[in-house]
Amino acid sequence: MDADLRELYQQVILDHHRKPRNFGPLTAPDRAAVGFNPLCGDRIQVQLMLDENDRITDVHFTGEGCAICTASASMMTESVQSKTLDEAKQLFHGFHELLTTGDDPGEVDLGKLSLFAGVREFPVRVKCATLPWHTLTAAAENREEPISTE
Amino acid sequence: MDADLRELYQQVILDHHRKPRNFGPLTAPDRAAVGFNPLCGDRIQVQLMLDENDRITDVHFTGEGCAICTASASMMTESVQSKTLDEAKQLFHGFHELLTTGDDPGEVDLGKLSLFAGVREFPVRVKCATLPWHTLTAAAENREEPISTE
Amino acid sequence: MNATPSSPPGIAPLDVERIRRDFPLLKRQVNGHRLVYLDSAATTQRPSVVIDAVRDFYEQHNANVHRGVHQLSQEATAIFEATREKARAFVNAPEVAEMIYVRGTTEAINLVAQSWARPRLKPGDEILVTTMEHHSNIVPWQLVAEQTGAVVRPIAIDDDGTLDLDDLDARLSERTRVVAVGHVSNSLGTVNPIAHIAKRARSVGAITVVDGAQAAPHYPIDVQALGCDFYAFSGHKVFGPTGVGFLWGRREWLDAMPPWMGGGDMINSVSFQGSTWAPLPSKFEAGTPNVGGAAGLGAAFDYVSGLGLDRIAQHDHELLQYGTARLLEVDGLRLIGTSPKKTGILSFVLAGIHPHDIGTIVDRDGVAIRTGHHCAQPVMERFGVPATVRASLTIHNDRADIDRLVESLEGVRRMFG
Amino acid sequence: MNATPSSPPGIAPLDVERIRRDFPLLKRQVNGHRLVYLDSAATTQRPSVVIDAVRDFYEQHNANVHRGVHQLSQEATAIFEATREKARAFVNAPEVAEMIYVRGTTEAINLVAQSWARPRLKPGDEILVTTMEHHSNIVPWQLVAEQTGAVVRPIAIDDDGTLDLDDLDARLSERTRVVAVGHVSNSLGTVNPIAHIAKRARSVGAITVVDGAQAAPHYPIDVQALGCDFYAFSGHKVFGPTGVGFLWGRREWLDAMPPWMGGGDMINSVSFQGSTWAPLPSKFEAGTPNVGGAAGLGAAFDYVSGLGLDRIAQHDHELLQYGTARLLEVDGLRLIGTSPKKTGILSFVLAGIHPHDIGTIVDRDGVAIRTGHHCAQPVMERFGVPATVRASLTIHNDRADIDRLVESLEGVRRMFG
Ligand SMILES: Cc1ncc(COP(=O)(O)O)c(C=O)c1O
Ligand SMILES: Cc1ncc(COP(=O)(O)O)c(C=O)c1O
Repeated sequence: MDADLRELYQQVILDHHRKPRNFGPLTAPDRAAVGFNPLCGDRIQVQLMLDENDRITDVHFTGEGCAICTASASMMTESVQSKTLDEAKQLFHGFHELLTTGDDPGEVDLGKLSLFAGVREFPVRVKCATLPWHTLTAAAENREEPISTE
Repeated sequence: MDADLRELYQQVILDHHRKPRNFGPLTAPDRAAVGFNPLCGDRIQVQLMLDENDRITDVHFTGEGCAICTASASMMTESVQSKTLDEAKQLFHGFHELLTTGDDPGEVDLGKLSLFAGVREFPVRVKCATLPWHTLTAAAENREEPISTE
Repeated sequence: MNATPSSPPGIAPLDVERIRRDFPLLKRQVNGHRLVYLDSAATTQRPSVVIDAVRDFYEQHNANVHRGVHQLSQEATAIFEATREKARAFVNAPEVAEMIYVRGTTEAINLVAQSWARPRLKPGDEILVTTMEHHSNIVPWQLVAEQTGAVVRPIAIDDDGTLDLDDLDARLSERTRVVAVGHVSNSLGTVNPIAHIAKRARSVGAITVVDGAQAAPHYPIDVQALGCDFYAFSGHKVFGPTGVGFLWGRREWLDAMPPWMGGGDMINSVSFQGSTWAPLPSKFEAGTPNVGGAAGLGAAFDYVSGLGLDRIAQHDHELLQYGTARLLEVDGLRLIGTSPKKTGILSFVLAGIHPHDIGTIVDRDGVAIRTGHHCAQPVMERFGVPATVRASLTIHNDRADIDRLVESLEGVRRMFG
Repeated sequence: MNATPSSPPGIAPLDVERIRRDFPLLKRQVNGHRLVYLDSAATTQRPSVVIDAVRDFYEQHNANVHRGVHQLSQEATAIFEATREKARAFVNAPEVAEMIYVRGTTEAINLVAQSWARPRLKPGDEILVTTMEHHSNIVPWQLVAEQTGAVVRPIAIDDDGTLDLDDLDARLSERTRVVAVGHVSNSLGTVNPIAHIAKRARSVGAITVVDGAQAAPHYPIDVQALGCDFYAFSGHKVFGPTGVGFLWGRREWLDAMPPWMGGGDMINSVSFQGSTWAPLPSKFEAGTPNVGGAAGLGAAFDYVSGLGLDRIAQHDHELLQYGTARLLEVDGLRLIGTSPKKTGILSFVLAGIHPHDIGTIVDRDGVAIRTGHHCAQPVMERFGVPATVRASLTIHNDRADIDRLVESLEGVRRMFG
C-alpha cells in the first residue's frame, strides 16, 4: 500500500466514513439542498439551521457516498458549526485551495480539514471531497435544483 | 506522357470527343433518358427511335461530359445503330467486361469499342465510359428519373 | 502456450502470452506495477497492427475519399471501402451498401431514432427498451419519444440480470413500434436472446434495434441469423481506433429513410430549388469520414478474425468462470449480474466500501478497472446500488490478471478493515 | 531557407524545405514522380508530430475518457481536454466549455441546424445561405427548412466570386433567422467579410453560422472579433487526423439548445421517468469521442501555432499571386474565383478540355489536384461550368509545385491539341 494512498485514507478519514457525525435528517431545517456526483453515484443532502445573523446553529447531512465524500461531509458539519455562512464560505475557499494545490492557504484555519491534503495526489477525487461543500453552498443560497459536480 | 495515358486517350477517342457523331436532339424520339455522373458533372441524354421489333433505327445523344464519356457516347451511337435492344444490351455487357477486366470477352464483336480497353488502367474512369450505356439502358426501359452512376 | 486446461476439443485455446505482446500499451508500468487492463468494456487496447495501419495510412495514402481522381484519393477510397466490406463480413450482412460508417454505437442508434423512428412514430406508439440498456440505447429513444409523443417503456430484468421474456411478451402489443435491446449488457454481461426477441417483435410489427457494442469483441455476429432490423457497434470496442463504427440496417429501411445529416458526399445534386440524395451507403455519410480510423479498423477486423471469434468466445467463457469463482472468495463481495448466459464482465460491490474508493486503491496496484454506473443508471437502480466495480475480460487477459485483481481487493478490504 | 523575396518586413517567410520534411507522405513517389500535393483543401497531409501523437496516445495512454478513476483514463482525459483548450485558443473563444467536439464541419453545422434552428424556426422564416457555400452549409438548412416550413434563400455572388453584400442587405428582413456563410469558399477561395455580415445579421435579429473549414488552416481566427454565433471547422483541414473537429457556439445559445444526440456522457441522470442533461460541453458530446483523433489534433494546433498563422497567411498570399500569374499563362485557361480577397485556392477550367480528363492526366505526372464540383454545385451553376480543376495551396507548397502543375497542364493541352 503506497504512501499516497495511506495519506488519502488516513485513519481519521476512515473513521469519519465509518461513523459519520451529524448524519441523519433534521426535523425542521431552515435550508437544505441536494448534491450529486453522477460520475460515481455520490448523492447527499445538507440541511442547515440558522440564527438571525446567518450563523449556522445546526447542520446535518444524509445520503450515500464514497469514503472521501462521506468523511468530508462529516468533518464539514463539525467545522462549520457555529460559523456564519460567510465564514463557512471562506473555509470552503481555503479547503478547495488545499485540495487542488496541496497547500494550506493560511488565511483561514482549516483545522482537521487539513487532513484532506492527500486528495491533491488524486485529482479525480477532488470532486468527492468538495461535493458536500458545494451542497452546503447551494443550501445557503436556498437553491432547489439538485446540484451536480459534473 | 506515359503509355497508359496514350492508350486511354487514343487518337480515335480524342477524335470522337472533338467531333461527336449523332450528337444533338432527335425531333420525335420514341424513348429517351438522362444520365449523370455527380462526381465529375457529366450529364448526357440518349434518345432512341425504334421499329416495331425493338430494333434501333436511330440514336442520338446530347449533353456534356469528359473526353471518355463523350467519345464513348459517340461510339456507342455508331455501334448500336440497327441493333435490337437485346443486342445492344449484350454489347454493353461485353463492353463492361472489357473495361473492368481489360479482356475482350469474345462472345460479342465489340468492333471499335475495343479501343476503350485502356480504361481498365484507370478504374475511376470506368463510370465515364459506361454512363452513356447506362443511359441507353434506361432509355430502352423508358425510365423517367435521371439515372446516376453514383 | 498458455493453454487453458479445460478447453474443449476442437477449439484451440488463445495464446495469451503472444497476444499480449501484440499490444504495446500492455508493456506499460502503472504506479510501478505491470499494468493489468481490465477495462476493455469501456474501450479496448489496440494491437500494433491497428496502430501501424493508422500510421501507414497517414504516411502513405492519406487523402480525402470518393471524389478524387488522383492516385492518393483512389488508394484512400480503396482502403476505406475495404474496411466496409470487412465490416459486412464481420456481422454477415447481406450487402455491403447496408453498412453505414458512424462514429460509434451512440451515433448509430441516434441515426435510427431520428431517421427511422422520428418520421414514423405517433402519439401513443411504444418503444420497448430493456432495463439493462446502456444510456446510448435509452436516451435517443427518450428524445424521439418527446419529439413524437411516443412512450418509452422498460422491459424488466430478473434478479440475476437475465431479461424477463415474459415481461417482454406482456408489454408487446400493436402499439409497439421499436424494441431496443443490447446484444450484451455492458454492466451485467448478460447475453440477450436476440433472435427470439426479434421474432417476437416482428410478430407485432415492431422493428428490433440491437446495440452490439459489447457483443462485437466477444461473439461471432450474424445479423441475418439474428433477424433484427438494425445492428450498431463501435470500432474502439473491437481493438480498432476511436471515432469509427458501423450501423447495419436492412436495405428496405435504409432506402426508405430520410438522410441523417446533410452535406457533402450524401447528395446526388444540390441546388437552391432542392437537392436529391445519393444511394446507399452515401446517403447516410455526409462529410469527410474518419478515414484514418477506418484504416485502423480494417486491421482490427483482420486481427480478430485471425484469432477466431469462436476461440475468443471460448477464452472469454473460461476466464469468466475462473474470475467468478475467484471473486466470490473475497469477503463481502456481491456479484451484480449472474445470468447463466454471460460474457466476460464482472460487475460487483464490496460491503461497506464504495466502488470509487476501490477504483482508486486498485489503480495504485496497476489494476485498471471501471467504477461507476457504467452509463446504465437504471441497472444501478434495479439492483439498489449507487455504482459497481466492473472488471471486463478480453483476449489479452489471463488468470494471473484476475489473481492480481483479487489480491488488490484483499488489500482494499484490509485497509477499510 | 526558401525565402520568398517579396516578404514584407516583420513577417519571416516559412521555411518550406524544412516544412516539407515534416510530412512523411510528401516523400512518396506517384507514378514515378515526386508527389506534388495540391489538394489540401480536400484534406491536408499530416506532419510526423501529428502521426506520432496519435500513435503515442494508443501506445501509452489509450483509455476511455471522463468516467474512469484509473491512471490511463485520467491521462486520456487530460490529453482530450488539453486539445479542447488548444481549440479554444485557436479560435479565441471566450470559454473552453463552448468548444464542442464533433466529427467535422459537416456534423457541426447539422448540430446547429437541428438543435438551434429546428425548435425555433416557423413557416415563412428565412435562412440566408450564400451561393458559394459548400453543400455542408446548404443541405442541413434545406433539411431543417423542410422540417419547419422555413425557406432557404441564396445570397448572390459577383462574377469574380465576391459575395454581393447589396444582395445580402436586400434579402435581410425580420423574417431572417439564420445567415449561413463560409469564412472562405472552398471552390473560389473568396474570403467573406464575416464581421460585417454578422453585424448586419444581428441588426435584424438573425444569427450567423460560419463554416470555417477552409479558413482554419490559412487565417488567424477570432470568433469574438468576428461577432458570429457559431463557428465550425474540421481537424483534417488543419493537419490533424480525420474524424475530429470543433463547433464553437455562444454559451447563451448552447445552454438553451436541446442535446444533439442522446447517450453516455451527455446526461446528468437517466431513468425511465426522464433524464436530465449534463452541462456544457458534455451535453453535446454523447458517446465515446474520437480520443485518438483529439490527441493528434492537439499536436496539429501546436504545429500550426509554432509556424505562426500570420506567416502562413503571408506564404499563402504570395503563392497565390505567383500561381495566379503562372496559370494565366496557360492557353485557354479561365480562373473561376478572382475576388481581391482570396486564400490559396486556384479553381479553373481549360477551354475544350473537361476537368476530369485534366485530373487524370496531371495525376500521371504526380500532381494531385481535385476536379469536380467540390461539393459546391450552385457555384458551378453560377459560373456555367460542369466542374472545375482546383489546386489548393498550403504551407508545404512552393513555386516549384506550381511550375510542375503548369508544365503538366501544358502537356494536357498538347495531348488534346
Ligand atoms: C468550405 C467547406 N465547408 C465544409 C466542408 C466539410 O467539412 P467536413 O467534410 O470535414 O465535414 C469542407 C470540406 O470538405 C469545406 O471545404
Ligand atoms: C452496451 C453499450 N452500448 C453502447 C455503448 C456506447 O458506445 P460508444 O460510446 O462507442 O458510442 C457502449 C460503450 O460505451 C456500450 O457498452
